Amino acid sequence: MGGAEALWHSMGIANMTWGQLLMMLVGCLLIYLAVAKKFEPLLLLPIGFGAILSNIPEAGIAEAGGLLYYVYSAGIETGIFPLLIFMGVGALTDFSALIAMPSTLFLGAAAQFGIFATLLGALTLNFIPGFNFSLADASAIAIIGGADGPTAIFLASRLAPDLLGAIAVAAYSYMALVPIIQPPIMRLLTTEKERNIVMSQLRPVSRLEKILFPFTVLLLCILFLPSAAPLIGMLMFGNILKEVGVVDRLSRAAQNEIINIVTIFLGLAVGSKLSADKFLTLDTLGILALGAVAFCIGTAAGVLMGKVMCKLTGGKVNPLIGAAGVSAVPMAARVVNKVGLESNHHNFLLMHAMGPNVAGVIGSAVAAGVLLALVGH
Amino acid sequence: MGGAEALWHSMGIANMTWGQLLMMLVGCLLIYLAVAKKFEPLLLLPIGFGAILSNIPEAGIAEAGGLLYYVYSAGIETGIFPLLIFMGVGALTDFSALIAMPSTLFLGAAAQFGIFATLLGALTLNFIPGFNFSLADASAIAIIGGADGPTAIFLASRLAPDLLGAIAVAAYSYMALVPIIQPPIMRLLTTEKERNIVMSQLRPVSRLEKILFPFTVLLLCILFLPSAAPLIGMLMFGNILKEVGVVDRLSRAAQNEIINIVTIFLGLAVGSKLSADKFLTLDTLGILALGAVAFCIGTAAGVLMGKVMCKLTGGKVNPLIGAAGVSAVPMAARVVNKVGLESNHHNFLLMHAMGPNVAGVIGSAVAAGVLLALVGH
Amino acid sequence: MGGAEALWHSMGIANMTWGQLLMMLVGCLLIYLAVAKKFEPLLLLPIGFGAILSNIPEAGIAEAGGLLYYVYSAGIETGIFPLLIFMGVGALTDFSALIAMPSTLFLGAAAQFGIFATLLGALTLNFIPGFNFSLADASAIAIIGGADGPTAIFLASRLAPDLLGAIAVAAYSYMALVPIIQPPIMRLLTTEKERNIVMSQLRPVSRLEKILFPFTVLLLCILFLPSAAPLIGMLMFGNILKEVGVVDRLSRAAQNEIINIVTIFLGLAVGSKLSADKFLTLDTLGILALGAVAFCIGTAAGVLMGKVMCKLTGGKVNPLIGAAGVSAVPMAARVVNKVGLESNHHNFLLMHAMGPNVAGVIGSAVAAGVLLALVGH
Amino acid sequence: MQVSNLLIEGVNLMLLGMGSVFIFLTVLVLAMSGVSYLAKTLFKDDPREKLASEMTLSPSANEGDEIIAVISAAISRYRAK
Amino acid sequence: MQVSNLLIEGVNLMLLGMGSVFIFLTVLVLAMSGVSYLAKTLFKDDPREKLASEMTLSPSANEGDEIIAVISAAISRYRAK
Amino acid sequence: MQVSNLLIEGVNLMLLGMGSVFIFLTVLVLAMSGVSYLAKTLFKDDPREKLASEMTLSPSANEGDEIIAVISAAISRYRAK
Ligand code: NA
Ligand code: NA
Ligand code: NA
Repeated sequence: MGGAEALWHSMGIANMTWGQLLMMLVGCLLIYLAVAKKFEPLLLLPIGFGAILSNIPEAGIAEAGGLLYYVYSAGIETGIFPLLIFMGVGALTDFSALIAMPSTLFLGAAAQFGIFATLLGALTLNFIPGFNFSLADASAIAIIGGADGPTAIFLASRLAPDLLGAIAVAAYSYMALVPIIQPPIMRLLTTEKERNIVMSQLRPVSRLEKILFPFTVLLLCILFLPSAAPLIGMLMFGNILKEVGVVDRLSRAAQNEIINIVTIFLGLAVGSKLSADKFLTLDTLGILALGAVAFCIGTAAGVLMGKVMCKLTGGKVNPLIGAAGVSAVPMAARVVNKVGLESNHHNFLLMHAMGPNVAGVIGSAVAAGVLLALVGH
Repeated sequence: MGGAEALWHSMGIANMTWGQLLMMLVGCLLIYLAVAKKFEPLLLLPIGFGAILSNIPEAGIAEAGGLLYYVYSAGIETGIFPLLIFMGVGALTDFSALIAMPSTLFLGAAAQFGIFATLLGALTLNFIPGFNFSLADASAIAIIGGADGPTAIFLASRLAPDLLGAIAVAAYSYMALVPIIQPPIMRLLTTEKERNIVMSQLRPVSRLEKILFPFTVLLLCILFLPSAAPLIGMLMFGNILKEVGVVDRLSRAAQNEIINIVTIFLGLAVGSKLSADKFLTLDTLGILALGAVAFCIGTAAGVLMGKVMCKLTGGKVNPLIGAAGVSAVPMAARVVNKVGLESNHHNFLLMHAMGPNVAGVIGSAVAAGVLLALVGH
Repeated sequence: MGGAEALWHSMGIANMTWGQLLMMLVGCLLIYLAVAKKFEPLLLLPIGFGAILSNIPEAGIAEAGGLLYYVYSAGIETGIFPLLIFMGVGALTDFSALIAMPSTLFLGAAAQFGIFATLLGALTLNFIPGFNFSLADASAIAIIGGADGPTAIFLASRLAPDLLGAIAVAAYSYMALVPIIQPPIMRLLTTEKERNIVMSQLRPVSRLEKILFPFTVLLLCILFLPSAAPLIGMLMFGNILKEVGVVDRLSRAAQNEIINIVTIFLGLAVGSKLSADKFLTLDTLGILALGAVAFCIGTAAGVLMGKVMCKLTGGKVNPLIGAAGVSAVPMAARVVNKVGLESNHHNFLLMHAMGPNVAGVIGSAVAAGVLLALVGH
Repeated sequence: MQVSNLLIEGVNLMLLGMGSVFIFLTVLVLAMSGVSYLAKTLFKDDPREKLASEMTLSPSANEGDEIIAVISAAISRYRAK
Repeated sequence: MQVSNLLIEGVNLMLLGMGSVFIFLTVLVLAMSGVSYLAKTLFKDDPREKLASEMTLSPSANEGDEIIAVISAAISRYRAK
Repeated sequence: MQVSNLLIEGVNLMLLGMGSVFIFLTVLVLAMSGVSYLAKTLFKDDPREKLASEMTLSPSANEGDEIIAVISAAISRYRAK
């Protein structure tokens, strides 16, 4: 009976490598974090499951002809999925807080220091034998500091596809860890008095301003940084669909059907890059370490810029909101609110933190554009 | 610092051509018309935004490897998007008015004269130096007179892909201008007495008739005009999903998710054809001029046929409803209703105008089929 | 006037073959069954319409460059559509009944005997001149006995693409005929006393068990049958999305948008394989005959295993629920409930039948995995 | 091709085209009348009632909801015992 | 291949197939029982309560709604001052 | 390339990058202030009222609903006669 033998040879237990087993455990860990700890479950759950599926021996789900291979080729390699996510994010985001207080853009700018510090960090790692990051690799890794998943995936798919799995996992994991990483840094760099600052209520924003805002951002992007136009263009397209109020059908499609469907497949496809040979390398350890550093530096840079703005405005700006400049919408803004409430039980900083928070999204897209323009062939 | 120079050379202000700038302004104009004037916003907004995105210098969003390139290749070049829109339109359309009064099909037939008059017009333009429309080009341009966006895009993608941008923009723009173009023609060609005619209430239509209708249309299409079968087939498939009442899940998907998602991408992809070198040509001016003429002739032909039917029925048909035969659902039917109310404040022609209105959709699909059969290689 | 002649030569009545006409009538029959008899309308209606569209002469809708050609290539040839349906089914299925009573898995196992008996039957048909089924063909045909449409389409697309149309039609038709095929067999093989057995209420199942269940199934699939991993993996992924309760957005997308959209296109694409030259063959007759036999044997095997379990448990299991082991969710479970109510008006077996019913889905996916592992290249 | 030749082709196309459209839609008018007549004579019931019954019927197409309803009913009867 | 040889292969496949299906599902029965036992001993709370708490928990997964609620609360408190 | 050279390139990239980000966002701050000023001077109405009117306006974008409403109205007037 050759059949029984053939069946045995097709079994997972007869073919599994240690690497595959380890990666499936990594997948399970991501799912556990997503479900039990609610760490970015919308992304980490599909990524974790994709990691399991793509490491099943003999099944070939992530190899040519398999489901995840098709999804990755069509959605990630082309850059389509992150751009559609950006359209959805634009259609879900209310930029009012930023429009009411444009100066918070400086906080969003400062927090991008995390990106460029990480870039240097990645290059410095090359002194350690075993690391060999090119400028393109280092740029793709650095964008983790932008705390924005789709931007990281888009840039990695362009500059360092081999590192995409590790970069995406690092980006989403640290975004999920924002409530743990940020508060100590925020407390360390601010005084009790600063954290107590109550900010004045934001002015109301007219509908016209809301409609003109995406066009303003897009215009500057066209004039000064076309390499960021795919990302910023789709973000602003989604926001226009939302704000004009005459295409509700399309706005709803961008906010729901499209972003939900794409999120499932984006997650699975990213997970399919968590193969043992690509992920279980020294590079991944370096990327995970750099990612943590990037978030800390970004947070610190945001808070320090907040202190500068506090000084310049004669104490009208609570420096805590600078921490929201790293992006990680809306988690970082909520963390700011929570840390603010610890010092003053009546001080709700959420609305003020939303400004730097969405500014951080624009800031990291701009940083991605600069890196693409200078490093992308 | 070569980087700063490289960055400068990547900037839009250093690379923009006049043509790109102009096309972006055209895109802004389309968006303005969509938002401020509510001219077919579901299509003109994405088309306008697509025009802006695809003319950003150095960004390459509509070039090989860019988002809009992929969307255009997958959705328009293949003809898939217009066919899916037709499925959605079928699932959204109630053919009751037409079933109750089949003779209104003649109005839908007459209004297609706009198509064939435009065909002659396009060929006549060749006498002017600079114009050089082939028979295929002229046919694709002519279909603008059908006042049906998806049909125009489908035919243009088959017969004259280079003109697709201009044709689609002309088709949707004039569809949006129906409330301005039609009323003067309608008033000119009818007497006050004719406009005053009150039509008898439409008979109720049984569910069985509604179910059999799409099959009847499809059968005739199969027998006599298979080249129109993709368009009419998908239109009737959508309508069957709606009418049978046992596949509500699928009907809802066709009416909402699919048509909304496809509309966004269809619009962006059409916009991606508004590149300076393809759009800023003498051809486009010719197409825009011919489109306006086509609508006028189609409207006139419909109204004149309405007058014939009025005579033949001894004054039971209000000739105004002939104007709805151009398609442009449901705008043209509403225009008829409005013009009718001007003459008689209690004369609601909307339901009666819906008959020729949906007949116009079938009529222009039939005309497209004839053109495909005779001109398409 | 060569145009009129060209038009005539393009007409359907001038080109139609008897085969095409017959296949269109088959399409109409499927639609009739779907609409008037409510036989699996969600699938049979699109399949029937796809059959009509793809047999229209000269239209080429299912040939290279046509809509259904693209849909088939992208969705069925790649195996993507059945896998997405499985994801949706997983997100719609509540496995509680199975978790509460794992022993019903044996009923789901026994009913798969229909598959392997059909395999032998298909090979035996080769004794009749004109039949020439390979082992791969026979395996693809056999899976009809699994009473699970997506599994049948997935396996057929892998093992016998030429027979896919006939296999899919047979699978869905017999699934629709379950209320007619099963009851006589169930009554024949059970005594009145057995049919009267009232089963004890199922124990409640904790949320944790529901979350761990899909991982348990997937783990065994990975260890022992990786060739079933695409099917079982996507089924369990969908179920995890549903059960974890932290990704409701994704769960809703899998349960609604994705499965509805895919169902439309899956149906149309399967219908596109109902071309005269592929379908109007002796093979199809053989497949239809074998399919009927497969369902009868599967039902009988399930009921007989039910009787064994009844004996072993001292009369605690009503053998009728064994019939639900063929899959055909949720139709077979409802048939069990109905036949049970005939004997005892207060005996609701629906919940108990849901156990073997969903076990049947897993069982036929396992059988498909075995066939793929042993017969697939 | 010369413009004048093109124009002749165009006129040809116009006549054929408008002719086809009118013939097609005329045949459709006839076919629809025939179908309506058939529908009326074969099924003489009031179409309005038909429509009403359809409304109450159609929700049953949503299998998911139905099965949930059936299961809920089954459970509640169990509990009621 | 001859039909008789094919049939022998078929019988072989049948035995292997049914055997695999039964073995797989038997192992699954055992595994599920083990998992259920584990779940019960490790977490001894009433599963019904668990289910109820899940119902109230799950909506919080909808981040969009949550943030809107938080913002609304924040605004209303501001105004209440 | 040597690591030290890479690092020099990296520092270069950092300066250019942070510079670009700050310049871009500074220009954006200026542009937004200009746009807000324009929006306020050109349209001096209360933005809150604007928001309210938007809420009542936007549903009309849903063409499907509108046409249904119009048709329903037309039918009911017919019947009322
Ligand atoms: Na950022
Ligand atoms: Na028309
Ligand atoms: Na089964």
